[in-house]
Amino acid sequence: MRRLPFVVIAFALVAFALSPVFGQSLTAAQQANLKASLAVDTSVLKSADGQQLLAPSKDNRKVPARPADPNKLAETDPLHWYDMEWAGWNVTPTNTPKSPGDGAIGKKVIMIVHGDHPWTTACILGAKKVADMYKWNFKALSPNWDKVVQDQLIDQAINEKPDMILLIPLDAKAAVQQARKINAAGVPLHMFNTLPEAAALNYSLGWTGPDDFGQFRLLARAWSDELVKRNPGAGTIGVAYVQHAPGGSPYFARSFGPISELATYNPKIKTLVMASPTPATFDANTTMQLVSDWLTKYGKDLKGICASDDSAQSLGIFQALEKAGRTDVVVVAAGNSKQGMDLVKDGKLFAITYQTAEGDGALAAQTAADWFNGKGYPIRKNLAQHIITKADVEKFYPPQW
Amino acid sequence: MRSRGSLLSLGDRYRIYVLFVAVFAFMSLLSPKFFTVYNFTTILNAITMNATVAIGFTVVMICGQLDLSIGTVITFAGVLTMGLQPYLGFAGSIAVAVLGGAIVGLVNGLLVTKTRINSFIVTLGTMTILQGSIYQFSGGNSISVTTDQVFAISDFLGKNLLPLITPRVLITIILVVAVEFILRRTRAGRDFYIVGGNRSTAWLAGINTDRTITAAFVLSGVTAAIGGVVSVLVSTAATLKLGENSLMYVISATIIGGTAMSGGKGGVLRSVAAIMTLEMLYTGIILFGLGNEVKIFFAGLILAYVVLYEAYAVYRHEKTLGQRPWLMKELAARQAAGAGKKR
Amino acid sequence: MSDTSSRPALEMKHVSKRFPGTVAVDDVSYEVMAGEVHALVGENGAGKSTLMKILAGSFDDYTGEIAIGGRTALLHSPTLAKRHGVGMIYQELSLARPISITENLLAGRLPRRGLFLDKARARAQAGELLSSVGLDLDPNLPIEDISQHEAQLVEIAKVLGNNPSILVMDEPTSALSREEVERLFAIIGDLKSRGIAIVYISHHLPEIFRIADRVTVMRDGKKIATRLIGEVTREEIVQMMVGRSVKEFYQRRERSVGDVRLSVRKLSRFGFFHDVSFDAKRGEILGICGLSGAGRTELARVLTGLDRADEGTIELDGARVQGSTMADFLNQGISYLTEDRKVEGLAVRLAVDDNVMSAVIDRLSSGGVFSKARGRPAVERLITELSIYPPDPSRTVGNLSGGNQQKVLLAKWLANEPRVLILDEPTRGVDIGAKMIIHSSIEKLAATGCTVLLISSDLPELVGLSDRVMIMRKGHFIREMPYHECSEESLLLAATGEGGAT
Amino acid sequence: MSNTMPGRADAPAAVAGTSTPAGIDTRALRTRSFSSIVNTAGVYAIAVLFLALGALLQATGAISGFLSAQNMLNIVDAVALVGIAAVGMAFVTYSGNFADMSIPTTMGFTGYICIELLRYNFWLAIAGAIGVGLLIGLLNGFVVGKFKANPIIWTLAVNYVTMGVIRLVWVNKQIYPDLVGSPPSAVALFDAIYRLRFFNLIGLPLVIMVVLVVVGQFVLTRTSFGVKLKITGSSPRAAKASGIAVERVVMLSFVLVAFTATIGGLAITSLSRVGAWYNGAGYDFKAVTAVVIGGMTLAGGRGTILGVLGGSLIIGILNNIMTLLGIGTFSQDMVRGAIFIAVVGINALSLRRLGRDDA
Repeated sequence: MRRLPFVVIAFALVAFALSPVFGQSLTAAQQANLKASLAVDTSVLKSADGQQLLAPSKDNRKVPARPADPNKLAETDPLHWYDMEWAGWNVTPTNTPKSPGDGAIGKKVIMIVHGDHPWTTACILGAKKVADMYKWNFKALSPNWDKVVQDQLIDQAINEKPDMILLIPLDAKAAVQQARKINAAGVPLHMFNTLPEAAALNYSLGWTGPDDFGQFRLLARAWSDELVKRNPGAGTIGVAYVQHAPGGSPYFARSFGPISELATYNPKIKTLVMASPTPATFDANTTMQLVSDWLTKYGKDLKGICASDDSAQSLGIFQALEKAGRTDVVVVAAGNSKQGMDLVKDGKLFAITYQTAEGDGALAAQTAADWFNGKGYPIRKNLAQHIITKADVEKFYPPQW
Repeated sequence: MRSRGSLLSLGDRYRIYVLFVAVFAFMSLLSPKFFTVYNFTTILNAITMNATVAIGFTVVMICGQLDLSIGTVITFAGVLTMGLQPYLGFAGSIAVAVLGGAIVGLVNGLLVTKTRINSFIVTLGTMTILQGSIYQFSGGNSISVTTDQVFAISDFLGKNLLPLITPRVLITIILVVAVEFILRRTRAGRDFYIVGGNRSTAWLAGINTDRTITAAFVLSGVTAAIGGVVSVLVSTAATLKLGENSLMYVISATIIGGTAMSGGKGGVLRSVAAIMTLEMLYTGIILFGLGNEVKIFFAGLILAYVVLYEAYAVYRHEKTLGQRPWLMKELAARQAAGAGKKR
Repeated sequence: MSDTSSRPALEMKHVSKRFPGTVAVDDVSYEVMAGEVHALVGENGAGKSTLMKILAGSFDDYTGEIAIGGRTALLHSPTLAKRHGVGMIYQELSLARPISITENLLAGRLPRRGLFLDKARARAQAGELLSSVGLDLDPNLPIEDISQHEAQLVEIAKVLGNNPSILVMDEPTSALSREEVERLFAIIGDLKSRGIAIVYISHHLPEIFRIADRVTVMRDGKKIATRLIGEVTREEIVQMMVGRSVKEFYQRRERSVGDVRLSVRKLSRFGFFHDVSFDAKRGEILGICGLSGAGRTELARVLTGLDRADEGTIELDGARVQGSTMADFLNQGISYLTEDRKVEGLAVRLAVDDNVMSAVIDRLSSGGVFSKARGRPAVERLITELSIYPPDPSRTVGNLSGGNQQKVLLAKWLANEPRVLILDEPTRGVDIGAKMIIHSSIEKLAATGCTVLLISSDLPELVGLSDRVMIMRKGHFIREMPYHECSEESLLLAATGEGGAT
Repeated sequence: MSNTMPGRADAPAAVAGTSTPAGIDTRALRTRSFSSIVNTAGVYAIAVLFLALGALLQATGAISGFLSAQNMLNIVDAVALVGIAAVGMAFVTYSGNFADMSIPTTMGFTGYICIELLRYNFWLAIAGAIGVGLLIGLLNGFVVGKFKANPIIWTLAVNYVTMGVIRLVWVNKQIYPDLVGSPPSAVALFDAIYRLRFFNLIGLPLVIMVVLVVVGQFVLTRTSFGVKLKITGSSPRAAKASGIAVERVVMLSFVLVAFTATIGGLAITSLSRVGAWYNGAGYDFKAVTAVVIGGMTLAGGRGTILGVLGGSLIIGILNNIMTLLGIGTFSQDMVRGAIFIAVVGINALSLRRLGRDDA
């Protein structure tokens, strides 16, 4: 029995020598960190509008199979927009970095947004709330809507060797190469808010953000129901779309989303016209001019308007409607700015989508944290879809930005 | 023999380079992350587009003209490159894109020289037309090509041949050096200055002023196009706002570089030095963790300072223009005497 | 007549040039010998300048034949003209200010080695040219860094650089000081001896008698006559130019000089002129004589508030002039006719009446509201008084002839009903007809008791008009001369500092 | 080349008072008044041309409702904001200083100021905003007027700086009139700046524009300032040597543009119910376009405010027709640009034919 200690020591030595062979093993410190990290409860966080900050989508729609060539299909066919709407659900990540699984606390995370805007300020704030819970070394960079600068910021971020880059790609297609670059540099990447091309998600851990198409399909249904209610027995119901600035997925999601939805949901609704106000897309005066001209052209046939922005655009729309003395037109828009919610409250805007800016940033940060904590990684997670109407608009005050 | 050459006037003539060194030194001292090969590779890569665009734009300004269409030409060329690639292959689509830039320049040049409408107005018009064409052509969505070939090209353009030098940087350097050389060392090059300095002098000297100005606009179109082409090849996608910020940026840089809007003065190298200076400043600001508002603010201040400085120099010059040296001596003597008389 | 071979270097046969509604040059034929200085005279609008522009290749649609060195030449572009050895020195400077002297001198023909410029050679060539006109400047200086007189000489050097066989000079002395004129004449003499044919356009008859061999007179686009200079008098030339005889040019009026109106004491603008003191009386025409650079114009600019004085006082009718801006001086009745008509004198893109009223806008306004009607009578009166042609107040000044532009400029200052009128080169580059009118109206004005300060480098003009002449040299007042002592010679001596007190 | 034709026609008449000599430069026969009439009338001729086009299209059934009173009202309503900014811009162009590129941030900045001050008192807020706007104008006017700095570049720089200031001061936030603790009455008034409509028909911005145009036209043509501005614009040095305080005149023109920009800024801020730094973006070029189409030449000293109004109307009518035709927004840009160049070209040519080549 005197040999026993030696045997024990020998076993211990062997075990220690072999330990690397069995999976990853964490130092005590890392263990502790992981424990502490898992203990962090971010569900208590609220955004400025009093909503639960972290509100991932509950919806579990089945992801349809990708048609051979979506572009061959008609624009009114939902599947025509497959690569924009369902991007990322069925990609096979390549060369994905493995999660350290040593806990999210104290990580270094760099967030690169698309540009300066009050929305962005709020979005960064949301991410910051989560980052602070995990005591991250966190900083946000903004290229001020300039793609060339965004590339430069990405280079600089890579150079700082962070544990994760959170990126809002300025452009869905340019995102592919940006993702490749970050991935090649071996830096974990998570993209959010703007849905990139499917290919980009090959090089990203995943994507979180608003389900623009989904939201507008919901909005479309609510809108359609209201239109039918207000125009009983009408043969066709003419509607118009004020589009987003060209060159981004919202430009399509917020017009063709509803169009392709209504094509099946309520074929009676007929698209009269769609246009993006030029030269200034989000100038109320320009929008007013556009809509005034539409009212001249289509008169009473124009029953509904769907706007891609619930502030300047919507205000312009209602200015035009008031001048024409039209109160029968059902207007819906993408939200949720203060002006938009005010319009809903005044019973002018019928409905807007709930687009939490803080939640957007926060969900991205939280997803990253989960990955640090070694949890499984969802390729894609949407923000909760919700349509705000007069019924519940009060709940969303004060606005986030 | 009377000649210029006081240290001060020299410092004034090469102001931009002085500024360049100053900013460089300042940033290097204050931010450790700044003075690194990696950081400068990043900066160089970042400025290639605007630097390339600035080449032609500067020549136009040397001719005393203005080209507001460059921003849209960048995007236009980019969209053509990616949009036509499936049909023409890159060789073809790039050729078309650059040619497109040249044609826009040609149209600008002809309108300016033949109808004698101020170039500010002409190019404002072509700018609007191009903006529409871009959206029309692209259907409102950015265009990308996602073949392995394009990724290969992109990676190559971004790969370091030497420290600091990537192919895309090299392209810009070659263009800058070539044009700067033409401007300084060839008759055609000097003609731009003479035309910009005084159109009728040039005309009387038998220089074809209209052709010279048109050539400048064509060059501007071409370099803007090249800038756009390279940029989209690097990012493998042609975005519709690519050139949006370039116009004001390049104008400011060119002025800060010391190219006079009145024409006859300046150089490509100066403009690029100015871009480099601004970019170093911007990077520094970001490294300090400050936002774009600070960038914009300082860009404005520098521009304002330069414009005011130039204007004030002329103002002073005119005030003392034609003073008689002997009288100034006499005055000094008298005042000395006056001082002596004081009791 | 020069002694070099007398083969014609230039022959013009039945040359005509028409503008819409105009025959500017009407069937003109004449020839210029090699080594000859051939003067071309005629009033503004007589067609001289057009004729010369044809020679310089400014038009591709003239009719008739031009032979150079015996061979017919088509001069349809400046390049062609230059290739045929025609050199043109323009009245207005044609230099590019921001670029270097070298490049101005060698514009369009900068020396090359292979494809590229040969800077060393360019610099050397430029240096030679500069010294050929007696300038000692760094050829790399930009034009904007040298004086206007230097620029004028650079202009000449530039043309000589093309070593022309025919040299055209259009009022080359108008912007030159006397010493520079002398230098120019020396150069001309040298060119003669090198067998270059020189066409010399000038209103300044004395110059012509000094250097020309022959003179051709033009009127209304037609050639009147060509004479040997030895066989013609000033009066004859003037007669041919205006188409009728002129008698004694300046006849002495009887003067009624009142008491002091303008009194200047120890006036200085540092670096421009120092310690200037003088009195000018009502109804007096006080001539101010000096070489260019003597500070005459600078003095005038201070006397009218355009520039500030550093020291000294200006009194008008015994009271200090109130205020410091030119507007203040204007309102107290001080008018200043600037020497530079096109740049500082008139807004050439505007109409006659706009220009005439431009100095009295405030007076024609009440409560900030401007009334054109109130100014119109004065404008029409002045148009008739100065017989401005065409007598149309709404005519764009830029489309008037030089003579009439100058009259409009005078009208502008008369409109101010000045107590003191300061004239700076009132008849520079103006034809004799206009000159006479301007002179007579100056005298009329003086007769009404207005004080006139007359700055002029046209000595006969000074001698002819002034009651007294103040002589300035190097920024100081040297002395004054009563008119009976004044002669072109005496003034010149005093001004150049030979003879006379200091 | 500046090929000045030989003035023909003076000496003989001058000397002997004889009859008209051989030939006269025909260009000189056209009188100024005629030209400026052609110039301004030309603008309206084009405007009428477009109206006729619209009418024609309606007749052929290609578009409907073009000639309705409502539609005409829509057109003028739509150009009201640009028109307001353009009136001020016109003075700068007229003064020979091309354009004021600091209009956008002037509009944005004054919007912020107004909202910030709203909590004290509506009228104070308006006054404050205008005050700040005028300060920007004074700065621009001083630098450009006294030191003759290149106006485009200088105002561009000021535009940057102001943008920086706005975003630094309000830390990249936009502010809402009713969230700065201002009394509802003030908010209501502020809301009404753009929305107030007389007889429920004519909007306040439209009224403001018309007033500004009328006053502007009067100032430009009938006041001593206007006349001085004209001379300054066509020849600054001659103006100076005529005792005109050029610096002050130029400065005033920049103050005027700042003033109208402020008015425009308040209107647009009221319309979009938010103080944001991007309010007013693009109004620099919009205004220039209106001014230039309105027949003002960048050479200065030529054109009228009425012309500028015409320019704004042309733009409005054009947009209206294109939308009624259902032309896509993308093609609209192309047409707009082409028409712009064409109109300016025609204007330039007509001026040239009248012997007023300012090229």
